[in-house]
Amino acid sequence: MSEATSEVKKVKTYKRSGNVKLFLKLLAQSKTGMVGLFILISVTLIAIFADFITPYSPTEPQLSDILVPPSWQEGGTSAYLLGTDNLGRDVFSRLIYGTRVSLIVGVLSVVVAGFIGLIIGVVSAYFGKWVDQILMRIVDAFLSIPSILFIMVILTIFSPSLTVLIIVIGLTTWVNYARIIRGEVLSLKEREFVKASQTIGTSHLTIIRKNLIPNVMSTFIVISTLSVATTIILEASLSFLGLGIQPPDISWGGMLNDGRDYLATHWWMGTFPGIAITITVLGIIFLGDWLRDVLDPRL
Amino acid sequence: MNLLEVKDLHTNFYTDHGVIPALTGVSFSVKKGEVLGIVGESGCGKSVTSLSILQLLGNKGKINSGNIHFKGQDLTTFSTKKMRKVRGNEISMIFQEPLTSLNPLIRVGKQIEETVLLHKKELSKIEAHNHAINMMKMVGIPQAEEKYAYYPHQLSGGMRQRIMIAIALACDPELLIADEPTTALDVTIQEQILGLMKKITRELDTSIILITHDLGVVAEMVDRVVVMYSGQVVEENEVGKFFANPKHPYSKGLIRSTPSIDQEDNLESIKGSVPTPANKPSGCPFHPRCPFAMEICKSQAPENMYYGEEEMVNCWLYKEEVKTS
Amino acid sequence: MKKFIFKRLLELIPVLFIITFVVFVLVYHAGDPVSLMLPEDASQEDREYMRESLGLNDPFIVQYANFVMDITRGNFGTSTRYDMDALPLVIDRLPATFELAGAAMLVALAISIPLGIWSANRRNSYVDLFITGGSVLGKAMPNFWLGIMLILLLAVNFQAFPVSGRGTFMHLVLPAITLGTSVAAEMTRLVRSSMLDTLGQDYIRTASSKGVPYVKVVVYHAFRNTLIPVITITTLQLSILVSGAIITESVFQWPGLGMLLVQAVNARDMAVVQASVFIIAILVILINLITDLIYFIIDPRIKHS
Amino acid sequence: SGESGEVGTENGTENGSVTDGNLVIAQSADITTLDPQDSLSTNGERIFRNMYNRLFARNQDMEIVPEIVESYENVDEETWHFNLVEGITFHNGEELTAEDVKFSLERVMTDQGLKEYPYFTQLAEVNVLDTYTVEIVTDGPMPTIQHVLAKSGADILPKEYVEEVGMDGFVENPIGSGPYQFVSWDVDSEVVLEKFEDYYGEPGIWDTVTVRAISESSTRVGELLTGGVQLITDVTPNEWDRVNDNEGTSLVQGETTRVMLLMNRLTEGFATSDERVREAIDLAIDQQAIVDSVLRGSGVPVRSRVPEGVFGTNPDLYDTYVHDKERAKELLAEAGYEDGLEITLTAPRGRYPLDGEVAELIAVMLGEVGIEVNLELLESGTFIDVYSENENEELIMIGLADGLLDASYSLVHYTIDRAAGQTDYNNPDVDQLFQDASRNLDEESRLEQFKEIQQVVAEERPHTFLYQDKVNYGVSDSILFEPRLDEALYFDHIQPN
Amino acid sequence: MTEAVELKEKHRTTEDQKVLLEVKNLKTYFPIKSGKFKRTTRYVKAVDDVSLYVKKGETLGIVGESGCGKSTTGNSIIRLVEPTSGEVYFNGENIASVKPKDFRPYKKNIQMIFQDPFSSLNPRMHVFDIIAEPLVTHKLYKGKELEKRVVELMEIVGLDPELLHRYPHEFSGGQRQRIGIARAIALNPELIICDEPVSALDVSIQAQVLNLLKRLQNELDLTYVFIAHGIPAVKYVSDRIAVMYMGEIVEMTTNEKLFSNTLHPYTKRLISAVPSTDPTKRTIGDSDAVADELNQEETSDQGCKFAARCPFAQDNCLVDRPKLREYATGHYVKCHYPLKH
Ligand SMILES: Nc1ncnc2c1ncn2[C@@H]1O[C@H](COP(=O)(O)OP(=O)(O)OP(=O)(O)O)[C@@H](O)[C@H]1O
Ligand SMILES: Nc1ncnc2c1ncn2[C@@H]1O[C@H](COP(=O)(O)OP(=O)(O)OP(=O)(O)O)[C@@H](O)[C@H]1O
Ligand SMILES: [Mg+2]
Ligand SMILES: [Mg+2]
Repeated sequence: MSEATSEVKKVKTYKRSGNVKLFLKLLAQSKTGMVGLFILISVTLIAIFADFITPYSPTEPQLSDILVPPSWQEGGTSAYLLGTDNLGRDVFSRLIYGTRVSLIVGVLSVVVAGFIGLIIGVVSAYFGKWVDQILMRIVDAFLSIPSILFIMVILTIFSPSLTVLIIVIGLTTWVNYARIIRGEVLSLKEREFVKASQTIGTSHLTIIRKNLIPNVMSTFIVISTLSVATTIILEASLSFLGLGIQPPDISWGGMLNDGRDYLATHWWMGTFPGIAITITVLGIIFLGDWLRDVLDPRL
Repeated sequence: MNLLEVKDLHTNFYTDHGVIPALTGVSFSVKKGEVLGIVGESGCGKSVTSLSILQLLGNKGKINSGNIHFKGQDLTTFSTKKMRKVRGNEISMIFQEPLTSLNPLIRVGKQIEETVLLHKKELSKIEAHNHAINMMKMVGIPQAEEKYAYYPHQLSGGMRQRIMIAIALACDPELLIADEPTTALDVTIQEQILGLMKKITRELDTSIILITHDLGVVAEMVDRVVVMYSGQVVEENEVGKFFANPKHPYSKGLIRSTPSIDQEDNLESIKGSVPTPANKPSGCPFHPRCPFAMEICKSQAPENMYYGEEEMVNCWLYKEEVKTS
Repeated sequence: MKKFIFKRLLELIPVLFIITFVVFVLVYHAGDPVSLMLPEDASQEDREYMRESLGLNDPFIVQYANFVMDITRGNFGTSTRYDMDALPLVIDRLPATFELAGAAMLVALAISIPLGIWSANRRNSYVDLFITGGSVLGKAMPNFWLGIMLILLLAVNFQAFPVSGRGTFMHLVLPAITLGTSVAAEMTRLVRSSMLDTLGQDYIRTASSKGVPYVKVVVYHAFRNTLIPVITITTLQLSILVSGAIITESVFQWPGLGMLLVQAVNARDMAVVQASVFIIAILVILINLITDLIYFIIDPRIKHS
Repeated sequence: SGESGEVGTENGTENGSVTDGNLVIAQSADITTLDPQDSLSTNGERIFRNMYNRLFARNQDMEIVPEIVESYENVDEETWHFNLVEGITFHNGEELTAEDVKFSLERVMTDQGLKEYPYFTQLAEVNVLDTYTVEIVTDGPMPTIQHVLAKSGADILPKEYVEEVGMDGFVENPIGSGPYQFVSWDVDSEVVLEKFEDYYGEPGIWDTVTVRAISESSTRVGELLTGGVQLITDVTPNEWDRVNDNEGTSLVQGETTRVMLLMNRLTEGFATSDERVREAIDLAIDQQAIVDSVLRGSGVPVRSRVPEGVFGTNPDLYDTYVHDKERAKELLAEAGYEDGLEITLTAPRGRYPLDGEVAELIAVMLGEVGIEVNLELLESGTFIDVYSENENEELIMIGLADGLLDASYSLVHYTIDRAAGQTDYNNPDVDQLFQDASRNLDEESRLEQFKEIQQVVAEERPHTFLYQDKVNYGVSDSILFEPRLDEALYFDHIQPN
Repeated sequence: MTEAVELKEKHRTTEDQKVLLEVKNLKTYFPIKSGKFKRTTRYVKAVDDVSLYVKKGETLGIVGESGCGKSTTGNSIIRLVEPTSGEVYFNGENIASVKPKDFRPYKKNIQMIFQDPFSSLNPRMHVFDIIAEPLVTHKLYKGKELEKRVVELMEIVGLDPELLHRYPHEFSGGQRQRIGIARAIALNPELIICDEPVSALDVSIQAQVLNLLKRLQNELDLTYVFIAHGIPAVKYVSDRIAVMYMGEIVEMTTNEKLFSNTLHPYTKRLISAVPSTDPTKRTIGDSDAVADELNQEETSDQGCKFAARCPFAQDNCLVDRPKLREYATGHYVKCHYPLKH
């Protein structure tokens, strides 16, 4: 008894810091992680408080102020920090509103995809046998059709509104989760704590809920984070094909696409959304990579 | 003269989570033809010691102070290039996990041959090939010519470990460091591998540092024992004397908690567990677990106390005793 | 080995079946090419006639059954846009796409392997930071953006390369770089982490303990082992490659499958869409199969199991 | 495809002044077929015009002139005799005779699957009178017969050859009698033609002509700027400066028959069934501002669908618009919408130049008079689905062109049958006027009938007209090029400079 | 071959100890599926006709080399893997024939302790949740009582109850194994199968855990099946020992008899390979031991599986497979020519 308690005391002093504190400490150690988190928080705040930040309506054309260059360029005015677009709308204001849509699309479609992928991955690996066979053939099929193809075809059926886009991206990108989660669960299921639960008589559902899902969560979070970045880029690519968010909704991809015909003549229209995408994606990837290091279960 | 002399070795790891002092003053020596055993529990620095000698600590590990004299020369002053000539040639190493220690994509024979070609420049390719096959025969691999072309996964654990030994001995090293060479193996295979090591090194007059946490292996194999605890050497003695009369409370605890076939009475255990380097206790690192701990142990680390030619203990209990002897 | 290939091919059947179904359901609902084929002024009767003659008025099951039957005969239907068989139309485009994808893959490999290895070996140095940062940037940059920029800069301003089209080697350079960059970005990260993983393996330590020079450790001992996971993930990059190709081909007017597909989707030319999706799926699967065969070659552990 | 492969540095610095008898043109989309009778696209027409011959053609001023017709005679109201030019040979050396004409016209008259078919339904019979004389019998008087015979559907195909190789074989390797003959077609990439040495008329001036399809606008401009091509179509306004400022290239603007308009739903239950609302909408929109701002002048405000240059145009309604916000508000109030009105505007995006932007502007303009617009911007394919299924609500924005260059083509939209389900415009007077005009062989009175229809329509507004679109070509200084209203290209009208 | 072995001793020595667990002719084969499209070509006979029994309150040790089927035996008893054939009587009931979904109630009475203290605890669960899991699953306690019971269990295994809400990674290996033990005893099982519970632990900790297990056996009247490959540890805790070789039990008897009166050549080989902790009694390297690992691969389907490695093998050893028989009272051996003493 006494020997054990002394052992215990030591443990106590050793890893006293709670999860949150540890998390912050680890964050402080990683510069890229900090940068990533900072970017993501800023972008999120911008998205939330868009209404308060924007100086102009992002959608209302202003025919008298068409294609005004950014304020520091010749011909620019301080009224339009980043210039105006071909309908005389303030690029800065649009950029800020675009944050909202881009983030929503990025995050929600990842939620949809993640949910489907997680369930299918876990179920497939845990139950194995024919369940696995069937689900994996479906995954194979989906995997062999690049998701952008899928999305292109689906979007010819439904015109790409925000909701449609979220669902469609979600429905076509879940395979990645399913595949990775399945792999993870396959090895997890051989771990002794799962067997321990089985020897106790715990039900499948509880085992999945308590033993499997929490343990794939870190992987899940990491893929999800990185997927948000991919989705933002995907939305931009879809915009290029005319299948992204449609006006009057504003997304960075849409702006970038509107600006692409103006790249040679009015660079600011397309460049700023491009930069916004790049910075955000950069931030998310930094954060994701850092999470990958931190959430590694071996920690 | 001692073949190898390690003096007050300090090795740190510089990780993302801070500096880890893995070795805090390790000293011992190995004589020509001798088998030296290093025992200690997991995490006490046995592997780091051996890797320090070969300077294979990776880019995070660094020897901070201390010397390693090998045949009179200080290895810590060697350039990378010079050190490469020592590795696998004069000092070679066998690792614990024979499966992961062999490159899975290269034929085992080739892996032996590579060492030969590296260090025995005078040999032609064919000679090196033959030498590799001879080595395989020497470590008791039947049909060596055929097995030459096997990949590691095609061999059993014991066979793989034999290949490791063949690699290690291919260039007649003067010192062989075996880091838990049999921990992953079954007893019967362990018996053979240990027997093989004993036989070959006796023939070649190779000195061995045998790292293990199995006191049985120590008792079977070594001439002298070095006990490590938490990054330092706490006791050193000739093997017979060590088992007959262990000095350090940790050594005593180890021996008494090791079950053996001849065991009659109950096992005694050491309370608590090995501290990690990051949270090493003050004073004598063993004091929280020590049944004889005194006040001084908590605050002040004992020095190495020599009470014979090569008999050392690092414990306050023996301060008086050593002085009087 | 033959057995293995056979089994894999057998496995294809259910997968292809699922694909036909999914594709068909999509296409069935994708609406009607007729209105896109006729001018805005066309009357309802004209439209109705067209629809009937294309068999678009049959019930779902009939259409699906016909579809599957036709496919087994290699008939993907007639392109409504070109009034030609869809399959040859698609197959004609393959060489161009292979050329682009192959060149892009070479670009990607040429960038990612050395950089990945270099940064893994200089972990946490500035070199590493720079390369990792660069690869993230490469990933973050939308494909069409890079393409247009390259055209503006290298083709229009410096006139070093032709703007668009396919033909000479010079035509290939910009599209290959555009497409290759996005793939390289991801692959650099993969090579790096795979290399890091490998460098932490016991056998690398063994090699060092034998006195093998560091460069040889990396090149001879680590590289092949690094490749194994990289190959797996490279095949997963295929989808990046395909979606990248769709965009890149459109930007550079590269007459490949991607462009055909974009046009077909825009025109609701569903026979072509079906055929392309199908062919792409089969290609992806075949490439996966080839990957597995590559494993056979480079990983003896599989060969003997 | 080697020509287009020249690297800019060799060729481009001089901006293609060295054309070596090779002309390269880039248009925004590819042709979809080489069968002239199964295509209604301008892109196709640009090729067919040079590969095939027709009985009639339009000159640069859109006047109909005989092409391979030596002389013709209107025997009676329903019968026409055409004497063909002798000695015309197809690209395979066979002679073009009345049999070929009969074969070609009968094909397009009878094969419902052909896209040109609807225009030829009024032809009843084609008879061969002798080797060089054809008789066409129409179903009732047909004032538009020459218009129709000047369409690509009336292109003359070689009967024997087609019968020999079949239509599939023909499409793969088409043969016409025009000044240029087919060399190759890489789908979605380029069509290559070469001079036909045995052309019966003036031989072609270009050795080869390559027509590339480059959908990406900036890429197209890039090719022009670097001398990769000499002529590009569809230059978007934002690129104009690039084209103009570049040494060696310039912008050429041409008219089109396409008029952008809003279709109003007059159907019961929609606010737009009220004439005052429709007028208010028209008054709220400042057509000139749209043209001047977003379009940068690339359009002409109109109040009719029949622009200048098309037979039947009403000059009073051309280059004019109404704009009066105050009056619009009054009208809305009168109609009972003083508290505002909400309507849905469906518009395409990416189908016509700057269509999305224009729609957004219109939404704002309507907003200013108190009409709140739900703007539904749709991708081209989806848009056209909504349009053809008549699924739109109050307003749908669309561009309508005139393939016949005759007002009958456009004005049929205001007949009761045609409008049913779409605008639901129902004016028996207009209907009657149209029916009369379509059997009227007297040009003068027919013109008056058309003008009257347009006047009524401009007032009753089943359509709210926006502007006549212009097309913008980027032209290398190495060639001389004059655009045409029908947007066709006669390669031989493009002269080396 | 599946002929039932009569474990006669059971009938003779039941005066004070009843047989809690009896395994008869247990076989567990794993199909080897080749390729990906899976046709079963061969079987790994992980457990091949094993019979044994455990009496209430005793510890039966199972030793053998790695891969000989020790874990599979344990797993088959507790139905973690489904046995291919054979009977498992627990308290006289054949639990091997119970349908998998009806097996749950028996899980209360048989528990398991696993080898790897790192992987046997769910890293995402609190200690509390881990120990409470069996209690919650079988709906035995709730709320405050549950907490009381968990605290009690922690005290029993020598853990500070203050650590209730810690995660496993915050514990050392020895402590984790204690958590695993607490979980195993939570349901007051009659039988605990310990699958190498100390192999992954440091020497000094091993003794702690072995002593704890011994103490709990006394206090809670537990019965153990103690699986290990380290003979000294098995010898330390077991009352009787079964030696396994390639899926079969080759010898089974009481602790002392196994060492004093070894019958099977394999057992002898195994014992002699254990290094002694006395440096004066060195044996290794003195004899040229047969290259075991070579011959091991060359086992045929016929005859004694150990024959190829056996120094005493006779001709018929290669052909006839021996049966497990009671050579002396309570001393079972599977050998044609047991060693003479
Ligand atoms: N690469 C490294 N980075 C950081 N810390 C390390 C590294 N290698 C070893 N250490 C630390 O050094 C200490 C000593 O480790 P070492 O491997 O020498 O132990 P050991 O005695 O060999 O144990 P085992 O019996 O488990 O092999 C450990 O606590 C470990 O955490
Ligand atoms: N799920 C399984 N599928 C296929 N083969 C298996 C499975 N589990 C075990 N085996 C095989 O059955 C044999 C016996 O395995 P088992 O784990 O019971 O051995 P063990 O005696 O416990 O060994 P160790 O000491 O290594 O734990 C081995 O050859 C093993 O490879
Ligand atoms: Mg070690
Ligand atoms: Mg086991």
